[in-house]
Parts: sequence; structure tokens; C-alpha cells
Amino acid sequence: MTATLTRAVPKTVLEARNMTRRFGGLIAVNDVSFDVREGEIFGLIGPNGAGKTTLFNLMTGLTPPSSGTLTYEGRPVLGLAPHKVAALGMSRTFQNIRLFKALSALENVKIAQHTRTHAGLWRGIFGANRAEEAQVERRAWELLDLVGLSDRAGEEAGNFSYGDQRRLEIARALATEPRVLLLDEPAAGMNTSEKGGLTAFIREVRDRFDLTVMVIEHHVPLVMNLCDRVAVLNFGQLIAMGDPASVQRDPKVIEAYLGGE
Amino acid sequence: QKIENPVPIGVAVAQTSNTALLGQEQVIGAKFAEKFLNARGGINGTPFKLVFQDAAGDENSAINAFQNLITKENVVGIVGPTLSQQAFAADPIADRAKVPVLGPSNTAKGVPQIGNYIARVSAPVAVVAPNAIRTALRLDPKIKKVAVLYAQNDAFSVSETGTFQDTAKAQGLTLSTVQKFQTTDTDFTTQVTAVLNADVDLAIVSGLAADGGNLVKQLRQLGYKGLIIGGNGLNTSNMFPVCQKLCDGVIIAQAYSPSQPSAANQVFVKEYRAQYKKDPPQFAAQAYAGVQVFVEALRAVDRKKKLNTWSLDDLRVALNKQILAGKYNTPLGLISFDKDGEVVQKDFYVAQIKMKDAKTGSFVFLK
Amino acid sequence: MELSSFVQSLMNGLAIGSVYAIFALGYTLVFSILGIINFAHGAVFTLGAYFTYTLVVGQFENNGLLKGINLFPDGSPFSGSAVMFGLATILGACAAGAIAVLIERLAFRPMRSRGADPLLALVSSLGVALVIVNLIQLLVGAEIYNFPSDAYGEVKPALSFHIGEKVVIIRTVQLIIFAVSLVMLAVLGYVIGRTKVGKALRAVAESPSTASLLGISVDRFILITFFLSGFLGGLAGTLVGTAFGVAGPYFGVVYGLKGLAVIVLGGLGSIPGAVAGGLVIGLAEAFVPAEYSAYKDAVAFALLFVILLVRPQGLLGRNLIQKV
Amino acid sequence: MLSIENMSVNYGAIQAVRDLSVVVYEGEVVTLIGANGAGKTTTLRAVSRLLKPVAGRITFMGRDITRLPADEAVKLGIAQSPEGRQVLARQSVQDNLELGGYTRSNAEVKADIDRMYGRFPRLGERRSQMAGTLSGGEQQMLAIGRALMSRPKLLLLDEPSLGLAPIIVREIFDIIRELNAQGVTILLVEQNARLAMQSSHRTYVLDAGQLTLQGNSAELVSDERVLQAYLGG
Amino acid sequence: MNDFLQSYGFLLVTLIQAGLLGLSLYFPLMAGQLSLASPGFYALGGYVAAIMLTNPAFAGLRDTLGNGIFPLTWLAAGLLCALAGVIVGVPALRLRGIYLALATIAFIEILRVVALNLSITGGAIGIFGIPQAFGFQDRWQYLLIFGPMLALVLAFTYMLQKSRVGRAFRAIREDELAADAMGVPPTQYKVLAFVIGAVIAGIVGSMSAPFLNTWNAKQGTFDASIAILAFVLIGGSRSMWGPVVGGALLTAVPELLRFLQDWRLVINGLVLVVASLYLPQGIVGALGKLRKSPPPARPPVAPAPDPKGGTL
Ligand SMILES: Nc1ncnc2c1ncn2[C@@H]1O[C@H](COP(=O)(O)OP(=O)(O)OP(=O)(O)O)[C@@H](O)[C@H]1O
Ligand SMILES: Nc1ncnc2c1ncn2[C@@H]1O[C@H](COP(=O)(O)OP(=O)(O)OP(=O)(O)O)[C@@H](O)[C@H]1O
Ligand SMILES: [Mg+2]
Ligand SMILES: [Mg+2]
Repeated sequence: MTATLTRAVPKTVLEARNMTRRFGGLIAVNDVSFDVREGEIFGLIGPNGAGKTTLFNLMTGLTPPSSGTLTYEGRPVLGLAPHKVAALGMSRTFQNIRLFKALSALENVKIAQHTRTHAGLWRGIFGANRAEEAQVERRAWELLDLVGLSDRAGEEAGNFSYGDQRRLEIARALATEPRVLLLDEPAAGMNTSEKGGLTAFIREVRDRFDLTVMVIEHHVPLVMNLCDRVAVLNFGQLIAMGDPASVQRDPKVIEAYLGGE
Repeated sequence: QKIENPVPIGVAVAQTSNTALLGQEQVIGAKFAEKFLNARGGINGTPFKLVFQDAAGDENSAINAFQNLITKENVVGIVGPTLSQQAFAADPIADRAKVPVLGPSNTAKGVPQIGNYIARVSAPVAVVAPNAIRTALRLDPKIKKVAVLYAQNDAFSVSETGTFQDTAKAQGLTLSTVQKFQTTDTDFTTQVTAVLNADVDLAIVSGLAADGGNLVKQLRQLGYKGLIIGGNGLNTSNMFPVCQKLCDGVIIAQAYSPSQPSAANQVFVKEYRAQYKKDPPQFAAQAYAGVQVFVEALRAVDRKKKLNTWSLDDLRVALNKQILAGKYNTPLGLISFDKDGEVVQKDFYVAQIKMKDAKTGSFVFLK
Repeated sequence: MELSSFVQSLMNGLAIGSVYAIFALGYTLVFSILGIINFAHGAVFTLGAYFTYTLVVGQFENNGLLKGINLFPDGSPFSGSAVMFGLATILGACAAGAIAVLIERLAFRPMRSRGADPLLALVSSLGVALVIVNLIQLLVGAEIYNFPSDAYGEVKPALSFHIGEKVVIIRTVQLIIFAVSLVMLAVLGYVIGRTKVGKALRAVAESPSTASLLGISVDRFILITFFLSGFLGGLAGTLVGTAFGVAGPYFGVVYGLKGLAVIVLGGLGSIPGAVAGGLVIGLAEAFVPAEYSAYKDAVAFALLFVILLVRPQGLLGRNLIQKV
Repeated sequence: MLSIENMSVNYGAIQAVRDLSVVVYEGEVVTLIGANGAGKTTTLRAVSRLLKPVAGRITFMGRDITRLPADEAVKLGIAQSPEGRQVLARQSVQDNLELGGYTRSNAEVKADIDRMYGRFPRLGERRSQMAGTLSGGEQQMLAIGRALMSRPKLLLLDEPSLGLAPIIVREIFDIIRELNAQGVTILLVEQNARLAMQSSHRTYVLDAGQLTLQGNSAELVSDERVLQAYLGG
Repeated sequence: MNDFLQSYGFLLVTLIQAGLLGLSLYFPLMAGQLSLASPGFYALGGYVAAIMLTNPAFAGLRDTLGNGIFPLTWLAAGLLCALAGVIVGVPALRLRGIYLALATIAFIEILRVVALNLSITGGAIGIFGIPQAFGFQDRWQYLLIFGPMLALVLAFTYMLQKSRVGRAFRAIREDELAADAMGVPPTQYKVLAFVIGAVIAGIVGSMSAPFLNTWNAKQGTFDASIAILAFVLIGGSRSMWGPVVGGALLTAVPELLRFLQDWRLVINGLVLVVASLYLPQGIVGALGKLRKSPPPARPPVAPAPDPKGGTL
């Protein structure tokens, strides 16, 4: 919270307008509109099956929308192929971890630098890409350092335990050099102490790489601690949005998500 | 290099792959020749032995088989390979090494022209086929409309059908329908229906034993009453189990007939029957002839200068010359070679199938 | 197209299509449980025909190690009546099923337990096919074997009727093939579509480890599946063999490839798909006009290519929308 | 009821669990906690017979099950809700649940499924949807529901609260208590250590494949070392 | 030495040829695509060369170019296969796994039937009497073109695997969707991998036509597809050495087994089964297991680790 307050009137990076996605008769995301401001950490919560992951999928091109628009710094995003979205500067992690399992941790992070590098077939073949390769290698190690996995850089990603795989996913997402980072349940599979560490980590990453962050998370204390603003989805619709404290008090949110005491 | 004793003659035919149906008959014929000719003194008292190398059904295997025979087995000459396409690939190697080759079943145009060392005992299609049509017309002068059917993925059948069609036209017959099939086909209802609906008096089939036999069977089962001519591919008793009783009456163009009256053939047929209880097939006879030509040419060479005094390389060259020069009284009848190595065969035959029961039948010589 | 030739082509297409279907079902069963293509299936098809032939005739010709053997000096008990012939067919198919089980034990199971690349199953089953085909040749030679013409007893070989001027002819074997195929399809369709067994089968297919976590005995299911697959393959082999003769050890190869086209066209792992695929390809081939019959083999594959472009999961395959 | 004696489990050259001994008495809820990669999942998978231990012995109700195939273990009454959910993606929700009751008779299963839909109305709404297209949390509910379908004597839960909304997490722990009251024994792996320890009798703490602490949950909750490492101070 | 080449020269060339065909299939596999199209492109390349070297229409060109015609056939085959690769690849690569494999087999079968029916391809007999490349006298001399070709392709593969493009291929093989989300455009790279394989197979075909002296519709068949797949898998599908080793070995085995006579192909089949059972990662994979690869080394100028790093 502190970081954003010191900034001058933050500009809007993402503008979602009336985003909708149907699956057959089911409306998974229903007419959702919101803005995300530069540098903020924006939380997305809601009951299971509310449409949070689907919203991320729409934003990153993995699922085509039924209707609606989304702009990133004024440019339309919806309808672009996922790799184009990544090239624009939006990157994500997956709720059901999708690492390149048989490749080493290091490779995972190197691959994700694809859009930021340029060597084509021939430059690669004739070895004219050395400087770029060295750069890729260096960044990959830095990112593994960042998530504390550099001493296992050569291990196959699929052999990592659940929690470690989540860390590697974050490193991989950062490797695309995003301006907007979308994290889908980053704390799942971490214990309470680790979740605490995660809060600090996300903030640090945000500051260090100048990011805007969107987080889906079910661990309420973490959301409340971490996020500048929180949006709540229920049955595909936005039912509340605002600062964490007010959202937490919203009776609709309590009823649908938090559960009454 | 000295000549081994017994004198090695190479046989590179298809012992495996789906060409083995032909190749295994060639193996039998060649082995027959080995036993028979050795029993009659071999090469003027020196025995010879056949060295088999599997040429399978593809070009690479044929080349490897040839290569082995030439450099490792030190054969004086080679009978093989089974298919013309293989000959185009493998023969140049023997030619280059100056090793005489006799093709036992390569009938495509251009094989003897591959080189000086390449000859064949198998007559090309163009000379075998026309007789059958002439014979059919003799049997039934009223024939007007003809259906032609051929296996379009078989090189032999494709060139044979060309000859059949030309001959038919030359004889003033109408080609009412031309039907193609594959050697791998089993159901010919489409073709047969077309033939029936074209209402022809003569059906000419170019194919191999299995598909040809099935085609004949289905033609008859579905009610075709006219004459049937089978090409040279059907000149095998392998067809009998396929069309069984329905094979009866099919007229076959033959490059070899068990009824060929020469003494050489009658001895061969007698021994073959004694062992296998049926007539020798064409592929066996041609392989036999191939081996026989080598042995007789070797005898001639040996008479000039004892075999064990030759070097291998020189012998191969002399042998080739001798092969092309000689005349041979084989089960195929009297054969010799022209300067290319093309076989000059005196007799061709037309036979009609007579089935004794569902399994046994014979080719009855029509002349 | 004239009505008579239309009807004729339809009949031909249905008959050959139903053989494709019943053969392809064997493929599809194995695919649906192990997610692999069993290239030895074509060889099992061949074996089925040889097994039945052995029972019905019991004699081999001039080549191979078994030449001259005569199992039934007094004539085979399975020959001469339609019922006994049917029995021989079933026994032959069962023997083919047993071989398929053996193949699973020797060539697939050890691989599964070693966590090999599933594609390797293609190679291993190719090896098995090579072994079977060449063993057949070694034992009984490459020649064509044929069932006695009275295999079905006194059943007439063909029925014919007229439409207008033109004849339409149906061979009896075609009808038998069609009928047997329908029965097999109905039975399998019921077992797999409607019973708990079918669900369990699909579970094993999707994830053997998860299936075992639910108490499903994966090994037993695989065994049953292979038996069924071999049975169907062997049955198809005998049916085709009685209709057209057993054309040597490579007899099943063409069916092997066509069968693949059939299951992919219909949708991998789908039982109705195998049926639909078989019929579509059979009919397409039958309706190729005679003057283009040279291109008949290409038709099945061209059709396959085009249909896959429109429906990447095959005609009746289910498209799994991946959730991320 | 369940006893693991000196068990070691390897993945190739990596030793994931070393010389571990755990006892679960009948009617107990026992929690297994530990950092990422400590070997918790590995332990559960060894008990449900998906992994072969290289050393040690597992006995269940007096019977040595160390070499038993996984499907036999289910028939003895062991069920697992696995890590990563492992729902059968290409089958409907209903089919997944029915397969959960594979070892039981159809009629019983039908009734249980209806009860399950009562517990998790979300699944009821989605009964004919392919499980693979469910949301993460919905899949988690399905995985747990499916494990319950076999009416196990011993239930193995691997991070059941993972990805679930708070309101559902509460439901899950209610179920755990309820089942336990009905006599089902439960071995629970959970990152939400506080909640898990509050709902369990005893707790084992794993670290790098080895046992470091064990004791009554109520006592361990206030143990300095546990607080420090797992409960966030 | 000369004797050895005389006896085994042909076989040696076919071993290399098999290795190259293995590599041509390895490329799409590198990007996770099970394509069996290689024999099709091999056949196509062979026909291009066979026609250019025998057809009267090219007589003028042959006379002007002399031996230069041979490299030209390679170029022509490469280009034509690249084009065909794009035409077939773009639609086919939307398919996955066995579906793609079958679509590529369909391509091969269609090609085969067409070749069987055209007159320019010589129909069922095919084209024969193809002149020997550069007037070679012996088949072993083809080592002089196949050898450098193999070296070239291996060098190409090695560099490619180390490069950004190689990484993109691997990413797509592992998880196409995740690769896409991480900025790797899958379609583009899948087509690229497919086309590279097509070009290699095509050039090998154009070199093989003179080598075999004849070319026909049996040259590119379904059987060959599976054989080549076996090269790659038995050799090891995760290293470029796999297809080479596998191709050479599996081609040599039936020849080495000739002494078994009739049992040769039975044993050959058993070899395939046993190899798939005991070498689940292929030969090269098994060798790789013996020699544990060292953990990746940090680049020399390691930046000071972030003090706050690793606190997560
Ligand atoms: N398939 C595998 N191959 C190799 N190593 C593995 C494999 N699965 C797990 N491991 C390793 O075994 C160790 C124990 O893993 P396990 O999954 O049991 O941990 P866990 O305690 O469940 O962790 P988490 O809380 O992250 O789920 C880890 O070091 C992990 O990297
Ligand atoms: N491909 C699909 N087909 C049908 N329904 C789908 C599909 N994908 C998602 N859904 C449905 O859409 C709804 C929203 O799913 P989504 O994954 O976005 O939920 P979520 O908010 O991320 O939930 P969770 O917190 O459990 O991860 C769910 O009910 C899910 O079943
Ligand atoms: Mg979600
Ligand atoms: Mg000549």
C-alpha cells in the first residue's frame, strides 16, 4: 500500500469493459468491467467457479471472449493470440501449474524470454547470437536466485514439489519481462509462514520490476495484507470492488465467499 | 582368386517380404536344378553349389544381397533378383563388377540393356500375351466385345495389359470396358458388375495369383459366362486354391508350360511332381532354367580350360561371353540370348485350366 | 448414377465397410485403454484366418517347416457344415485373442512398468508384427490358402436380383460379414456404452494410476481388452479369409493401414466412431467410379485428410476443451 | 490401524522419504505437516500403494500391505484424495463420482452421490460437465467427494483445502469432523497447519524426508518450533 | 580398405541415409509433432532428381550443366519439398498426436497412388537408368555426398538446439499452450520444424535416386514411415544422435543377421521388441543415463546474488 500512495496520480493500465464469456448455457464471466492502475496490486477473489481463472484466460488470450473489450495502455488485447499478449507485456502463472515439466528449471526460465530476444533460425545456426544468449543466461539465473531455486537450476521442473513448482512459475512469468503480472493462486500449497513471505516477495517484485500485479487468491489474510484494491466475483459477476477492508465487511461478500460466523 | 570347389553360383531372390510368394517358387526351382544337375555330373565332374541371399522385395535388400554374393561369397554368377525394379537397382552393381546375372523373372522393358553382363531367361510380356487372344478367338470365333482388367500397382500387369489391349484392337475386337484394381484388393464386386453390365464375351485379366484368382472366382460367382484369359501372372497353380472349381476353363498365356514336350522339361516335371504332387510353376521353371544356363555355360568354359585353373575375375568374364553364345535346352524349351542378353525363346504356350477337384487342377496345353 | 449401380455400390460398401469396422474396433479398444496403436493388430488379423484355416483344413502345402503336415487324415471335423464352420471361426478368433493377450504381456506390459515413451509401443508392436508375419512364412510358406468352397455348407454363394435391366448381386459372405459385424457392434456398444465396465475402461484409458486409486484393477481390464481386440481382429481375418482366401502372411497388412484410417476418421477410442469410420471409408471406396478405381486407395486417405481438417477429433471423437 | 515402519521411498536416485515411522490408530485424525518437498505427498502415495517403498513396512488393520497393488488397497478400505486433484478430465462429474464408488454396489452409490450433491451444491449444478473443464476449486471438491464415495475406513487427504474458498474450507473441515465421528480414520496433509491441527488428534512434522517432531496436536500447536516454521510466528 | 568399401560401401551409405531420414523425422518431433511424412518428401525429392536426370525435357539443361545438374537436383528437391511442406504442414499441424501422424500418412499414401498413376513418374515400374552422380563408379563413392550431408545436418541441428529457436521447439513439445502463453508462437515454429524435416528428407531423396539407380512408388511408403519412427525412438528421441545411431543400427541389423537365413526377419522383429522394452529412452538416452550430465554452470560473471533473494 505504501508504494502506491507515494506515486502521483497513477494512470490506468488496464481497462476492462463488459467482458463476457459463455460456456454453453453457463455464463462464466458476466459483463465484467474494471480498471487497473499502474503499479497497484489488484486482488481478485470469489467463490469457487466464480469465473476468476476464466477472466485471466480471457485477458491473456487463452480463451476467446464472447463479448467485451480490454485495453492495455490503450491497445486492444482481446482476440490476440496468447503469445501476442505476452509480447505486449502481460504474463501470468497458472492455477493448475503448467511448467515445461521435462525441462530443467533454467530452461523453463530461458524459454520465457522468447519475446524479448530476436535471434532467428540463421543467426542461431551461425552462432551470431552469442551476446543475446549470454544475456538470456544471465537473466535466467537472476530470476532463479530471486525465487530461491538457483541451486537446483538443472533439475527437471516436474520433479519439484508442488510449492517449488509455484515459485518456478512466478520466475518464468517474470522472464517474459511483463509490465502486468497475473498470478493465479500463487500461495496455494504454501504453509502459513511461507504465505507471509510471499506477501513481501510480491511487493518486492512489483517495485523492482515496476509491475502492475493482479492476484487471484483464496487465502484471505494474504489478500487483505497484500492488495491495494480487491474485486469480488460471484457467478461471473462483479459484486464488490474497493479497498480490502471495505470489501471484507461487505455483507454480499461475506455471504457468498467468506461465510458468516 | 581361385575358384572354390564346389563352384558357387549365387541366387538372390525374395525369400521374405510379400514378394516371397514368387521368390519361394524360385528357390524351389533353383534347388531342384542344383540337386538334379549335380546328380548328373555337375560341371564335367566338378560339383557346384547354390549360395542363397535373400533379396526380399525392396531395392536395398537386393543390392545388399548382390554385394554379398559378389564380394563375400565369390560366386561366378547370379540368378536374380525377383522384381524388375530391383533389377534396375542391383544389376548395375554386378555389371560394374563384371559378374554375369541371369534375371529369372524380370520382364520389364530395359532390363537386359542395363549392361553387358545382364541377361534374362524370362521372356518380356509383349511376346507372351498375344498368343492367348488368338487362341481364344480360335475357340470362339464369335467374340466381339472384350473387357480388360489389370492390377495397376503391379509393373508386370501394367505392361502386359498394354500388349493385351493392342492385340485385341488389332484383332478387330471392341474394348467395352477397362477396369483397374490393386494386387492387394480382395473385393472385386465393382469391377465384376461393370463387366457384367458391359455384356462382354471375353474378359482379359492381368494380375497376380491372389487378386487374379479372386477376380476370376467373383466373375464366375456373380454370373459371368464368357471366356476368361489370364495373363502370365496367373500362370501358377497358386491360383487354384483361390478360385477352386471356378478356375476351370481360364485360358492362360504362358512363358512356361509343364506340357512342353522336350525331354529336358519332361524329366523336370516328372521329378517335380514326384516331390510336390503338382506341376511345377513358371517361376520355378525359370529359376531352374537360370541355374541350368549357368551350369551348361560353365561346362563349356571348363572344356576349354579347366575351371580350377581360372582366376575368378577372368572366369566371370568368360562365363558371360559363353552364356550369350550358347543355346540351351531348358524346361522352357530351347532358349538362347541376343547380344543385349534378351532371351530368345522358341516356344510360347497357351493352356486352359482344368480343375480335377477343388484343389488340384492342371494347365492343359492348347496348341 | 443409375439406381442399380447405386444399390450395388451401397451393398458392396456396407459389406467391406463393416469388415473395416469390426477390424478397426480391435484397434480402437486397445487405443482407448492404453492410448497406443497396436501395429501387430494386422498380424493378429492374419493369424485369426490361419488359425481357422488350420481347424477347417489342417493341411499345408509345399513350403515352410509344416509342409506336408496333415492334422486330420480323415477329414477335418470342422469342415462341411455351416455350424461347425462357425465354431471353427469362433475358436480361431479366440486363439487370436489369446495371442493378443500374449503380445500385451510380452511386448507392452514390461514397457509400461518402465515408464517408456508411449510411442515406443509403436515400435515394439511393429517388431511383434514382423515376428508373426515371418514366423507364418517360416512355418507354412508364403502361398495362398483357401477355405474349401463348401465351408458354409450348402449356402448359396450369391443372391441376385434385377433393377430394371441391370443385375444387382450380393455375395452371401458379404451378408454374413455384415450380420456378424452388426451383432459384434451391438454387443460391444452395449457393454462399453451402458455398463460400469465401460466407464471403468475409460477411466483406465485416461489415467491408469488414478483408476487404480479408485479400486479398478488396471491389469485385468487391459487383459480383457486385448483379448477382445484380438478376438475381433481374428474374426475379421477369418471373415475376409473365407470371402477372398488367405493371401499369405502379408494378408493383414493392407487392413492394418486401412484400419488406422478408419479409427482416426471415426475418432480415436470411440466405438461408434470405428463403425462410422469403417462404413464411410467402405462406402467411399465402393462409390469411386470404375474409371477412377486406380485412385481408390487414395480416396480413403484423401477423405481422412479432409475430414480431419474440418473435425480435428474425427467424426465422432470427443473434443476435450482443455481447461487452464 | 495403519502403521508405517522405517519406510524409505526413492525417486530414482533421490531419496524423498527416509526411515519414516508413523502410526495411526483407529478412529484418529492425524496430521502430517512439513515444508515444500518434505515428503508428505510421497508418504501418502506410498500408503495408497501408488509408490513402492524401497525399505520398511506398511501394515493396515494388521495386514502387511507393502506389496499390495493400489486397487486392492481400495478394496481393503483405503481411499485417497490426491495432490493435484487427478480428476478424470474426460468424464463427467457424475461419472467421476460413480467411479469413486466402483468397489461398491450401484444402488448404494446412487444414494451417496445425491448426498454428495447436497454437500457440494456446486457439483450438483455441474453434474454432466466434463470434470476437466471445472474450475480448480470445483475439481478439488470433486476429488474429495470421489474419495468419500468408496466409504473408506482410512481416508488419505492431500491438501484438501487447496484452492478452495474459505466458506468451502470450513465445509471440508466439518466433513472431516463428521466422518471421524462416524468412525472413519483420517490421515491429513495440510498447509493450513493451524486449522489441521485444530481438527486432528495427533501431528507428525516432516522435514527433508525425515520425522522431526510428533505429538498431540493440541500441544504442538503452541510448540515454539512449529509456530516458527509453519504457523507464521 | 578398398575391398572393405567394395563390400560394405553400399551398406555404409544406407546407414547414413537412414540416419538422415531419422533426423528429418526428429525435427518435427523436437517441436512435439508426431509427423510421419518424411518418406513422402523423400519420395518426392527422389522423383524430382530422377526426372531431372532422365527426362528428355531436361536434356538441354543436363548438357549445359554437366555434373552441375546434381547439386541443382538437390536444390530443386529441397525447394519443392519446402513448398510442399508448407502446403501440407499449415493445415495438418492443427492436428495433434496420432491424428497428425495419420494425416501425414494420408499424405504419403495419396502421393504414392498419384505416382503410380502418372506417366512422368513411370507408373508402376518407375524411373530407371538414372545416371550416377558425378560419374561415380562405385556405390561407396556416395559416401562423399552423404557423409558431408550428414555432417552438415548434424551441425545445423546442434546449433539449432542451442539457439532460441531450439528452445521454442522444446517448449512447444512440452506444453504448447504454456509455450504460447510465454510468448512462443506455436504454429509458426511447428511449421518451421516440419518444413526443415521435409527439406532434409527431400534432399536425401534427391541424392538417393542416382544412388539406387532407379526410383519408384515403393520408395516412400507407410512401412518406411514406421521404420523411420523406429530409428528415432530406438536411437533416442531426445538427442540428435538418437536418430543417427538408431537409423544406422536398425538398418544394419537385418544385414548383419543374414547368416540366420530364414530366421533373419523373425529375429529382426525380436530385436525391435527387446530394444523397445529395455531401452525406454533409446540407446542414446540409456548412454546418457550412464554419464550424468553436470548441473548447469553459472555464467562466469555472476552478478552478486540479491541479498533479499531466496527469502521466499
Ligand atoms: N516424480 C518425482 N521425481 C523425482 N523427484 C520427486 C518426484 N516427486 C517428488 N520428488 C521430490 O521428492 C521430494 C518430496 O516430494 P513431495 O512431493 O513428497 O513433497 P511434499 O512434502 O508433498 O511437498 P509439497 O508441500 O510442496 O507438496 C521433493 O524433493 C521432490 O522434489
Ligand atoms: N471449458 C469450459 N466448459 C464449460 N464450463 C467451463 C469451462 N471452463 C470453465 N467453466 C466453468 O466456468 C466457471 C468458472 O470457472 P473458473 O475456472 O473461472 O473459476 P474460478 O473462479 O477460477 O474458480 P476457482 O477458485 O475454483 O479456481 C466454472 O463453473 C467452470 O465449471
Ligand atoms: Mg481458478
Ligand atoms: Mg545385357
